[in-house]
Amino acid sequence: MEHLQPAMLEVADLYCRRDDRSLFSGLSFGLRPGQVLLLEGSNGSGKTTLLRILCGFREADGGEIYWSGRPAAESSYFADMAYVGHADGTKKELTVLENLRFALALSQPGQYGIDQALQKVQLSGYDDNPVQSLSAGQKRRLSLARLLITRNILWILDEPFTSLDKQGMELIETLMDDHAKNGGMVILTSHHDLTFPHLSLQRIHLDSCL
Amino acid sequence: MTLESFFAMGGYAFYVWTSYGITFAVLLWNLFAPIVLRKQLLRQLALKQKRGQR
Amino acid sequence: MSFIPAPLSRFFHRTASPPHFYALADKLVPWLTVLFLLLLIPGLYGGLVAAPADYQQGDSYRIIYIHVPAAWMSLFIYVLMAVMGGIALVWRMKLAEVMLISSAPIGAGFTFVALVTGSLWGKPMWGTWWVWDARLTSELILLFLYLGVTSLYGAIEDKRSAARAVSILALVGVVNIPIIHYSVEWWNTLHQGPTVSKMDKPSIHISMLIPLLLMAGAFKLYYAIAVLQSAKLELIKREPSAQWVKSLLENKA
Amino acid sequence: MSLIQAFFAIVRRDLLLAFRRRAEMANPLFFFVLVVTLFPLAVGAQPNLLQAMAPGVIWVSALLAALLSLDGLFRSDFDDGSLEQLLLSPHPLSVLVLGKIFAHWLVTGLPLLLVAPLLALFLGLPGQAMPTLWVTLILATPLLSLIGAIGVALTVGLRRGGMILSLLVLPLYVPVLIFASGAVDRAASGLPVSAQINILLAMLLLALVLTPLPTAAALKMSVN
Repeated sequence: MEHLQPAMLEVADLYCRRDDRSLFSGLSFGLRPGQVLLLEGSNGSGKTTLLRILCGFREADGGEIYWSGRPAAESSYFADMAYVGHADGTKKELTVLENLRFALALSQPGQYGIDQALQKVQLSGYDDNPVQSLSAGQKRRLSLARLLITRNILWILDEPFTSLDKQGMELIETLMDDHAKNGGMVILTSHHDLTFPHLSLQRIHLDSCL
Repeated sequence: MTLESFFAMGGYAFYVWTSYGITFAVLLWNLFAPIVLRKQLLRQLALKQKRGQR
Repeated sequence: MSFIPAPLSRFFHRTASPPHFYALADKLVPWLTVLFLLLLIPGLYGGLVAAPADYQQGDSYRIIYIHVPAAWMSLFIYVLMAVMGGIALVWRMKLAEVMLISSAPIGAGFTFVALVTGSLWGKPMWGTWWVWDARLTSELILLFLYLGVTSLYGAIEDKRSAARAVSILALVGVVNIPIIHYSVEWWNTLHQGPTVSKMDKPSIHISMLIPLLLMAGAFKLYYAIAVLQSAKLELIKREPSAQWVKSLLENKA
Repeated sequence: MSLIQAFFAIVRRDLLLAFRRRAEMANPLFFFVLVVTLFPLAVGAQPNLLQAMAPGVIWVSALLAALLSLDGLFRSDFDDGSLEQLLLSPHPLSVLVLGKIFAHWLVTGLPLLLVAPLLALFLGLPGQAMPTLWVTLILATPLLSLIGAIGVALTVGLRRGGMILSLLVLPLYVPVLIFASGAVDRAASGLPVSAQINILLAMLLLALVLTPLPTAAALKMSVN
């Protein structure tokens, strides 16, 4: 049944080079609702670059990205995706609550309210703490809470497991699991292997895409 | 008009000839610097290619 | 690109491809050089020998034949750079980026020449090397605009981003140039009184005008030659391991 | 949420941030006062001389203070990833950028408005020029922020962008400097200044419409 669904995100023949060196070329893949895509590859293989292309920060040197059948730029793609990168994207002088409210003001409200989201990332009770008083792991979880309170379908996560302990990693896997079950999609890079028991996990190894 | 009076420029020789001299120096530099640099670059690339073939 | 007919757009893309453009530049340069010399030699002769001395300024006015064309070129090249910047931003045409960044040092060179010759002309006229005259001041600010372009391009490591940055800057600069020009002119009349400087309105005789126009044409052709040389270098620098560069090397060997 | 709400959310957040970092925010103001103080020390304290130089001194100092404060406009957003999130917002970036510039002006431009008349008094600027000084400051300090934003957006990704920033921005500040200090100068000698004020107003309106676009484009380039 699952295979009859058309791919919502389609990447066709993507090509990217940096400093006269080809990072990857002929990269094509599709992603259906409910799928999780793990990008693998050695350092410098272009994982982060690919994510930044998918976010629209960087232009590819060739190829197209389609979102529900239309070129990304002409579709609702950028309204439907959310990104958590190396930097948390939170203001350290502001409190947890102020940060989330601001994120909400820039976007559309999503599935969960702020309180619910904080509960899900196990930060309830930290509402009024300034972000600079949080630990690195807590900051990471806060930036993921942003994904829960805003409306989005595709999550793009760059190394979401850095500075997290085992519990934190499990928590994020659960969040991704829930998101996928609700028809969402995730693209992530990670050095850690994932232990999803029941998800259709795709893998792409970028070193083989030259 | 004698050649001498041509170079004297009615007493303004210094200003006129310095102007023309500087102008042509700048224009020649802007013209030939890229040509020289390109020749150098091509030589380097050729060397690199040879080394790569071995 | 949709409002440009397909054959025309194909033609542009073909001409704009690096190997094609490189070959085209090689073909054009000899012709341009001949044309350049055809304008330069009579221009210089007319300006330095044939034209009579000015009744007020004597022979010192002969600096006009490089000062004024250089000042024209400094503006012309900046406007051209902004046009290239617009093309580069809208149509993502890499050749426009290359032409833009290749033009900057040449334009800066002309601006520098206009400043130095202006100062050398001013010394016998005003008795000092520098006067805050409207044209010289505008020219000085224009030099800063050029230096901004080249140093911004040099500072950004990723050359694609650098080209984009420089395109934006050139467009912002070109919008500002008339504003700067008029503000400086207004400032000049405010602080100096309405002393019409000799540089602004040379009462020009036809025998003086013809060499001026010839020199202006010669400078334009010089720019075309120099920018093509510079663009050839830039094209190789951008993609040194491209196939067309490799075949270029093989042809030479 | 609507665009207007997003705009004000940005203004509110940046004002809150400025309030939490208030020690840092006062620096450009001290710089402004300091530079103005240096002039009498350097050129001598003859009242005539200072009075003649007052419009220029105040405006050059305001320009330098604005330049100094510019770096803070996008720097922290760039460093902590907030800028990437702004770019991903479904709202047009140029409007969000305008919100940031507005907040920045409230924090750095408005204080100049309060301090400048005091300094003008120290330099012996005639009282009849005070209203003009105020009006030019109100019109021209936002202009400095708007124009400067383009320069910061172009250089925010550079590790040592400060020198290049001044090279990019100062030539563009020339018309503002000329008309603003020119107006104050004329007012000090009792001449009408409406032409200069109108030009400054026109430039401000033009800049409000035109500068957010290149700023947004430059930010996209910098985040790349």
